[in-house]
Amino acid sequence: MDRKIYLDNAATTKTRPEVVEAMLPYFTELYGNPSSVYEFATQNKKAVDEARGIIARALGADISEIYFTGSGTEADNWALKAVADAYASKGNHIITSKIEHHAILHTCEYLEKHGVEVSYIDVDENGILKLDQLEKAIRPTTVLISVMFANNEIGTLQPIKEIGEIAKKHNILFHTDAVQAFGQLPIDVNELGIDMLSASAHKLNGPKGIGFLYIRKGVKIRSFVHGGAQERQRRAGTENVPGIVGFGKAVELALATMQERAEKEIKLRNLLMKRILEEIPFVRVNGDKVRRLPNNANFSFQFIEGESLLIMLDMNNICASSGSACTSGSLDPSHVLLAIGLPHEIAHGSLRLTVSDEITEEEIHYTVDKIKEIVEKLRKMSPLYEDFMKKR
Amino acid sequence: MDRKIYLDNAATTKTRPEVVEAMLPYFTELYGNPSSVYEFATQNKKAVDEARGIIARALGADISEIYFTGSGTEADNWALKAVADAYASKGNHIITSKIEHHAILHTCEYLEKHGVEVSYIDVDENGILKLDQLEKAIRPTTVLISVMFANNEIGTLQPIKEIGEIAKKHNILFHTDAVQAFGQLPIDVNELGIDMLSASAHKLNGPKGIGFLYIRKGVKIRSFVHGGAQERQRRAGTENVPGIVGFGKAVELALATMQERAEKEIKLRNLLMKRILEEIPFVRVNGDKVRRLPNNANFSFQFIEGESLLIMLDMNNICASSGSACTSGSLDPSHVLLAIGLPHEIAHGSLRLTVSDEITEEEIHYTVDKIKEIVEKLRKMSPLYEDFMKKR
Amino acid sequence: MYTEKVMDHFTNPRNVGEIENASGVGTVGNAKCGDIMRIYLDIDDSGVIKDVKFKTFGCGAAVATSSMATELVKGKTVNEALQVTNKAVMEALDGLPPVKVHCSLLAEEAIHAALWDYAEKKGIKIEGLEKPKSDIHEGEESEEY
Amino acid sequence: MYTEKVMDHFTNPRNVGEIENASGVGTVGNAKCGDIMRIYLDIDDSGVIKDVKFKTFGCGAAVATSSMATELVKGKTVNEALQVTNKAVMEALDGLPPVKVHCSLLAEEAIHAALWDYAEKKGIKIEGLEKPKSDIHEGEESEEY
Ligand SMILES: Cc1ncc(COP(=O)(O)O)c(C=O)c1O
Ligand SMILES: Cc1ncc(COP(=O)(O)O)c(C=O)c1O
Repeated sequence: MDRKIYLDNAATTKTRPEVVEAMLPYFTELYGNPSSVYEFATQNKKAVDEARGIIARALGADISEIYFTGSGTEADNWALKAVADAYASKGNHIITSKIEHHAILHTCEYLEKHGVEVSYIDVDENGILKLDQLEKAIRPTTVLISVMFANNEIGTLQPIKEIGEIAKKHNILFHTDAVQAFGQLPIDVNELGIDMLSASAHKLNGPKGIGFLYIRKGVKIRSFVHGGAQERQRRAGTENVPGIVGFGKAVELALATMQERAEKEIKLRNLLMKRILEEIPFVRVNGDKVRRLPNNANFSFQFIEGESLLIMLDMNNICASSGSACTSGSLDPSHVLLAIGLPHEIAHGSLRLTVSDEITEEEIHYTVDKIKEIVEKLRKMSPLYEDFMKKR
Repeated sequence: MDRKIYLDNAATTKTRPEVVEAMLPYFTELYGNPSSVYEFATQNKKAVDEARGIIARALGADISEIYFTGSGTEADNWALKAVADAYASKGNHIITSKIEHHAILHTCEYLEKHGVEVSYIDVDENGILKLDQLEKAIRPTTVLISVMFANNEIGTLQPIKEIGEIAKKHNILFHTDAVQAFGQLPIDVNELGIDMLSASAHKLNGPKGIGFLYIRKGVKIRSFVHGGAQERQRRAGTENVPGIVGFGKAVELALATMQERAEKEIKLRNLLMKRILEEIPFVRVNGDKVRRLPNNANFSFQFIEGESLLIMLDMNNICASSGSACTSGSLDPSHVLLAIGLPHEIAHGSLRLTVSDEITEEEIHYTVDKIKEIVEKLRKMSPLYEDFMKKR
Repeated sequence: MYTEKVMDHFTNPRNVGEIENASGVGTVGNAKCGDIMRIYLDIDDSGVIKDVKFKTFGCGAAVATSSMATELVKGKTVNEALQVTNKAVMEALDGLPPVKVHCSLLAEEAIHAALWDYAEKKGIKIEGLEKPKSDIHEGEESEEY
Repeated sequence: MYTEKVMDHFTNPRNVGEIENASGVGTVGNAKCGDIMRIYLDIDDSGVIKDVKFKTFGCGAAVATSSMATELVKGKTVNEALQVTNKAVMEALDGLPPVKVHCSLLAEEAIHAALWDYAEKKGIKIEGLEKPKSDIHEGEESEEY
């Protein structure tokens, strides 16, 4: 294959050419600062509000409930830190899951150092939150439940509606990190009882460096970035106009193509899973079989280590990702894979492939062929495989 | 004039076409996530580090001392909050000036609510920090001095080197908000004794939505945005690769043209000031005559209100800005104009014109002609002018 | 930011000027806050506002509301003029941005202040008119630079 | 991320395999941490390493350092092999990223573990060789899925 096969769409996506097209005028022509009085800049203000409107409608939210940030991570930080601060008089307890993104987990760690108590709820072997454990963890001091919409590694979708109902029943705010789900699945914040929601443009073929936080009207909030009066005085800093416009365009396109894309991606993903499970021994699929993101496949290949696999795939022009510790320089493999009960050595051999609608069946076949070859090669090199085969 | 005359380059600038050109490949071609293992993404990592290198060299800093943020405001927030936290065991006192940008002042207010004490040092009638007052304000518990490099409204440059020396003498960290100065003036962090410095790309013909914080090696720091391991684990969130690349390119161009641009801008600015002072009565220039940004002119026209002036200029295709309260919806005019001793009614009539090297002399002449007309028209409408003339 | 009507009244304000020996003059607002409006009324013996002029120091909305307010009271009787509320001024301008609503209040107050001055000069009492609060006196200082 | 040399030794690792009835076998590392290296040595009566093979579970750097370490000790005497440090392995590979330095340490340890096994089997003592710490035993379980 000459062409690069990009199977890491959970890490980031290609910015669609139409999105770039939409952004371009706001660099060199309509470059004014939206806070300015003159007509030249009010055009930008309008463009920003148009993008805000597209996003609000995508969620069933009001336009005044969308606040742009510099990333999904910033939105996550803001949501947790603001609620901890604004509701401190009610309580100091937050509930989250064990498989959140680091944007949530490390923010929780930070909050724990500052007097907040955090309960980390377990997931089952498919990565689904244990709702009974969640409900038991609720205390009179609980101010927030934050559970991700879809997991970034294993693609598992959480029972968001049920969590929303539990939160509502106990009069607790509910935040969801929807960075992986927004634009891939329909989301209605009212139907699902979501009070706050984080998203990031570059995960849905929008530009990097722009995210948003949805904050339901009536939720008490604190600013995270202090300064000018932008974003209804909630998030200071000159608006990233091209980024916001690009985000709006990306959402518009994502909504228009959602169904069709999902169908195509599920087909490709299922082909991938079927062939790998049938043709490679000692492999397991991680994550829920049904309740998962359309584009996500996650495997553990026993006896081999993920980074080696990635590098060899890379040499064959295939871009993928792994929950291996080696890629991050830490010694522990992904907390998500450990949370679903994988032993360390299995977790180390995991591979995430996330397709897009630009991938062809032919590329999937090529990829599986290569994975087969590489897994075989690495197992031949593996002392764990040697031991295992000798013992049989 | 058919052409728009953009005289608000302190608010934001046009992204240079070369900058957009440099960014473009990172949207649709080299879109990988720099944290990934594969070759495709390591190209982006390299591009990010190249930009970081350009910026580091521009400041005489080390490449490992530059941390990208989502804006100048975020850099300001981060610097102040991180130092307050990391040095809490040393003390809880911060010194700043009365004429900082809101990104600093509102962050200080936030910190004050959280147990930090802040001294706000006065400036003289030209907007220059009172160094004796600064030195007297130092306490054993002072952990940080934060004074802006150049003021965004009146353009006054601060005695940064002297402040750096005072900070060093007392073993206090020195942060400077250089959002207005970086790219306009040569800055060497070692020569000037700067420990931390904030900047924002869109003020120097780079894109919006990207800034950086320089943090001298050895300064204890805390993360502000928690999550992934980006930016040496200091500032989480997928890197805004196109933004960073654009910032690098903008800095490269700004450095290469600095002298030439400054000369051209000073000439235009001085022409503007000369004609206005000579041809319009009851006007004053705000800010220091010599120690000011090359492109900044700031006037107060007595008896008239700034927003009216702005709108009428806008109708003549001239983009400008004002320290008028009306533009922000608050009742008080700019804290900067009040800090240099202007009475409210004079402050309300202020006008900031910030030129760029794309402005022509002809456009300056046209602008002055229009200002003359408009000021006359507004004064004819003004009860304050009526009273003043009757009393003469 | 502003409606077309506001922009029209700002750029071509009606009734700018002074009236010598006016029947009533009212000045409201405060230079500190950035808005001062002065209304001159010429009222005939039958209590009809024959002419009205204004001067305003303030933002676009302040000028436009002054202009519209003068248009709305011109030719009206004193009692009719008293019914011209800030809401009426805003509606006639097709609305104002929320942060500018105070300008329309100021316009209403300026009319009232001028009517109060008229009543005082005539030694009459106008039903429903209260002494304006925010009236500033002509002598208020503004420093020169 | 990796130098050309590392990539070469990762993609074309030298001396992969097993030696039946090896003079010494050493296995170090830990599946939990994601790195296991096993070295087989064939040592002749004069104490020269005639052949060496390895198997490695681990990242690219782990494979490359194993491969390079086997190359560096092949043909050497036991005492010479003992002098092959992790630094020598890294240098021979033109360097490793900082987070991967532990792989080169593991390679050094694996050689030492195999030499220790050889010494034990022969009932001799090798000057300067200490019992390897992180040796794991062959029987360690790895669950199947
Ligand atoms: C679930 C989830 N949350 C948060 C983030 C952070 O998003 P960003 O890197 O855009 O800040 C990511 C992606 O990196 C993610 O997958
Ligand atoms: C002096 C100064 N500091 C900080 C900022 C904030 O920069 P940004 O809006 O890019 O966050 C600005 C400009 O708005 C500024 O002029």
